Amino acid sequence: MGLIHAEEMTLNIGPQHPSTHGVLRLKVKTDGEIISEITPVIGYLHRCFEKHCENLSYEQVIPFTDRCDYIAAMNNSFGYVLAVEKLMEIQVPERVEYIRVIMAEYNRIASHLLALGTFGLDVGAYTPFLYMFRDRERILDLFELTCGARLLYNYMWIGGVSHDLPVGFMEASYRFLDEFEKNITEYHNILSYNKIFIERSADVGTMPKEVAIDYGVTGPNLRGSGVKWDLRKDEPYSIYDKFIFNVPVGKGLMGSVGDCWDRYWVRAEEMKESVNIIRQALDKMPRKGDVHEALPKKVRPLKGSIYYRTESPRGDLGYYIISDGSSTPLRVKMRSPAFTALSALSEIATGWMLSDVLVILGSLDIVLGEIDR
Amino acid sequence: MTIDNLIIWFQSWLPFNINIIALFIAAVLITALVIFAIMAVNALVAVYAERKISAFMQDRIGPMGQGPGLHAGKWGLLQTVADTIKLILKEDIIPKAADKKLFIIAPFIIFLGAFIALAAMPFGPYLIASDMNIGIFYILAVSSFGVIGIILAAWSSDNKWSLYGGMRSAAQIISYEIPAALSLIAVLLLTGTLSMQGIIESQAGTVWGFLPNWNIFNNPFSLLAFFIYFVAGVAETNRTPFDIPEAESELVAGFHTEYSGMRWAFFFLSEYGNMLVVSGITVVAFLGGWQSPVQGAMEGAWWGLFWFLTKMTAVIFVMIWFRWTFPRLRVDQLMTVAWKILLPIAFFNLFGVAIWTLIVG
Amino acid sequence: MIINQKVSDLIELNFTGVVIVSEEPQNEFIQIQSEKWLDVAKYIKTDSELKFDSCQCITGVDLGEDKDFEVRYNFHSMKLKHKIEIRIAIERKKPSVSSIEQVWRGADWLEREVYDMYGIRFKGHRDLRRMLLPEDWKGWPLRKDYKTPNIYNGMKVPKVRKGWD
Amino acid sequence: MKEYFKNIWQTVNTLLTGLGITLMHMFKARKGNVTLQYPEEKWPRPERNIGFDLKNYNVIRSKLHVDIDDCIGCRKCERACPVSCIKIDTLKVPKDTDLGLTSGGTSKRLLVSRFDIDMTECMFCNLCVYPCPEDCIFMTGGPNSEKQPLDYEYSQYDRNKLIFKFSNISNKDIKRLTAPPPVQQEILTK
Repeated sequence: MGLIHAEEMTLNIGPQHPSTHGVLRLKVKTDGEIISEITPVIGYLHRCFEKHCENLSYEQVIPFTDRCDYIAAMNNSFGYVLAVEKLMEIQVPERVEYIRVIMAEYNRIASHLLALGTFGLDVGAYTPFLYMFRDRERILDLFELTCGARLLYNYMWIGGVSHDLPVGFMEASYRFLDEFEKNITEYHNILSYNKIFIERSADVGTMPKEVAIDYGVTGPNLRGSGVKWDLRKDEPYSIYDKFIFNVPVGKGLMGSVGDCWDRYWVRAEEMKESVNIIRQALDKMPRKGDVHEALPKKVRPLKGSIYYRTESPRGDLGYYIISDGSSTPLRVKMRSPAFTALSALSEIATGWMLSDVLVILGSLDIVLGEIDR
Repeated sequence: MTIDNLIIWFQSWLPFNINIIALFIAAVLITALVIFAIMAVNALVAVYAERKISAFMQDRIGPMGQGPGLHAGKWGLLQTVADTIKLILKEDIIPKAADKKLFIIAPFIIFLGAFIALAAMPFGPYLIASDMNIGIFYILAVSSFGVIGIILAAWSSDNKWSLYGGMRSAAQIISYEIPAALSLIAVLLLTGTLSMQGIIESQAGTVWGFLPNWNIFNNPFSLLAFFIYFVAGVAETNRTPFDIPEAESELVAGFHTEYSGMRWAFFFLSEYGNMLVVSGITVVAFLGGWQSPVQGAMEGAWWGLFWFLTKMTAVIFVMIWFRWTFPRLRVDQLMTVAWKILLPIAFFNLFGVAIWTLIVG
Repeated sequence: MIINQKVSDLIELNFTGVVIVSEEPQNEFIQIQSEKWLDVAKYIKTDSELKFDSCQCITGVDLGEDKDFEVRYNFHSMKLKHKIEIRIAIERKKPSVSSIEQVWRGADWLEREVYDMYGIRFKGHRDLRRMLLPEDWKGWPLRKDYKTPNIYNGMKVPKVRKGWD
Repeated sequence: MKEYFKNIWQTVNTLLTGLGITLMHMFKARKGNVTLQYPEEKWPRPERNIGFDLKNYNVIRSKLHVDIDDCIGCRKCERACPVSCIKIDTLKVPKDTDLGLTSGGTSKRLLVSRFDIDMTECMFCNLCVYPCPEDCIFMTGGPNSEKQPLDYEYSQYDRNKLIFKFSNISNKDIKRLTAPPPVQQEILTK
């Protein structure tokens, strides 16, 4: 005769697991299905980005920034390039600015499509994932037409872009945008407003405003919590001040403000805004211009340092660049938005069930390449 | 053709006398073989259908090929065959820490649940292995046998994910038996018999002159019962939206995480076997079994088989359709659906059917 | 930048002698002493005129083998929508600075990362472990005097590819 | 109670909407799918809306190719490579030796005795292509289709087979060209 001995079980989710979105390991203490403690362990994809940058020239860093967040490579190199340009005080031609914005917004859509699709996959909906991948494929086709690569572009250059827009890009763009706007409605019908999906994501993993700010969470995750903060609007970089667009924030339509459904919904709405921006940019863009006009002969910024933030699909992407006046940076630090988002996971996911933890993780939209760098 | 008929038929043409026990064993074996063949063919076809249907629903084209050889035949028709060959040739891995005996027998127990349930399944007016007078009761009893196998598999794998899968599965299947059984009881009230053939035969004729007198059309309560049974049945087969025991995004593969090769194939076979059983019961209890939808036309033994299979296919298609449309429920929501929604409605429904039979029938 | 001057003045008002005036024009950052950092941090988070409620980035910097380390903090205020950079020099021999992990929860991982790369100890951090590198890693990779080890855990570290000299 | 039934109604309604969408997609299955039946059908397929016409592309990141006849051995590509997957060795030749002209009309001054590209290391950043003064290193396909057809199928069983050696000068030629008496043979190193 003895008492039933019950204790918490330690469970390792990952590093190889279908829904950790990469090689993330979650050390989890569970009591049955309930998670009582959760410790993310990262570093499995650490590729020494910052160490590499010490030995590379400024231009050579660009392909490495692409590889940090491989889902939104355009946005990543966009941020880096803008930071170096600010450091060197280069003024790029207007056409280049428009092209960059178009590319960055396209990549934002592509990234959000992947985020929403895999979020659906975490919840168990397989079909929307493939619909979204189909549309993402079309965007990647456009990128490939422009710079020859589908995922890691090395398209943004310091002072310009590598190639001008190719023939047929505009027509293909308009065609895609028209199709895509219809498809967003379909995604909403099949996934967003599906009762099972709402049950799974609404009121789950609520991240209150204060917690989100305290953890430095940014981007759609922060906006999902109801904070209207978007660098494109509040601190316009490049030419974002020339466009009219809204910043969707989570309103708690299906549950409470800041739950998984809100974060999902903010991303879905942001895609619409991105379509809006791309349309405006395509219309307003100067038709002619040399994209290589402002390329500096030698990239050798003056001594100094800069912290430059841009709005990547995952949030405020900051680059801290210190130049010692040579052609290689002294220090490049990347402030990755997914890193801070993941640090908030243990706060918001404790106490939920095992299935919920993976849903919450999916709603944070992390990319391990960016977290580990 | 029941086993008894088979024995009599043997006796009628065999020139010499054989011990009745030997004949009985031979008849049982033949029937078993036929049922196994049905299950295997069903798995073969259903897997192919699942692949293709899911592909079309997802704007893909599914398995394709341009000819024999390395490709999977025209339209990928040979895909499942190739899969089967792959599964047979695959290395059979038993984890070191696994409880070997249980690990080995678990897939067969699960398989057995679906397999012996088919013994009382009336595929046609005369095609039934054993038309016992408690047919539906028997099927309900043995088809829940499989959960023991799932728990065994989960426990013996010595894997935390498997254990989660097993525990969830046990809770799920046991919960969903109740609304399923309750909605079937509603049917039994209407038909007044437990025999499978009896249930089908009672559904002959028409209602309102044009609709066949299937239970689903018989009265509003039995229509509701149909939905309850169907939802509960889908849950019993562990398919999306109720696939939490194997939830691939949460539990990797749930109770069969550690299985590979032929043993894993048995899990697969029994999943599709379970689909067959559930769709079979649905067809028998609600959709008139082998009855033709048009009164007085296209009846007979072979037409009966045809109608039964067609209805079954339709039901299985809906299950596949569900799977590729819906997200998955969480484990507590699953319980909520069973205990707080389906169960009260099923009780209410049972009451309604009882009143209906009193007044109308 | 007006906000820098304002923050600088406010800090100087409350903590005399904390702000280090360097020859560089302080229009982008505020250099402060490491001793009272925790108090200053609490102050700039809670003060009604500053309200830096979000810790955006913590960067460790090694300016050279003979110079001090620096830790650079980038703060941002979601309420008042302004930002600031604060720099703290840390002596190289015994690098340590107060942790602000309990002031801004987001600083937790950011500080761990700096510790991981530079070996700067954050006093008062509740969970100061390696973040990106394995627990048993030796050395602080982003220091300028870091040498790539020849052997790691008994495995030889390949330097140059065969035939690629 | 009202909430309870509203919930059930909502569930049924939204689930049916979802079912409708998948069913519609099933019946127009062929439309808009992006599946490429790979060995039979190769990328790009402009007529099926998969990819575009090859000549429309600015560049295709497929496989690096070097027109070694045009190479003057300036090593700009080697320096530009962030992962140093290009390796070039050059030899000095006596002043009067004629190595010929490139297609651009530049006279070659150095003998390129080794031009290796390790495609296992290459990260397809295209940075080596721009500095080349003779446009002799480029990605195959796309606008370069005339010079070199598109090639993205170069998988190998052995890693070393993915090191492409472009220099076509034999040892005998090296001896002949660099030998003439008075000049000391010297291998340039970086």
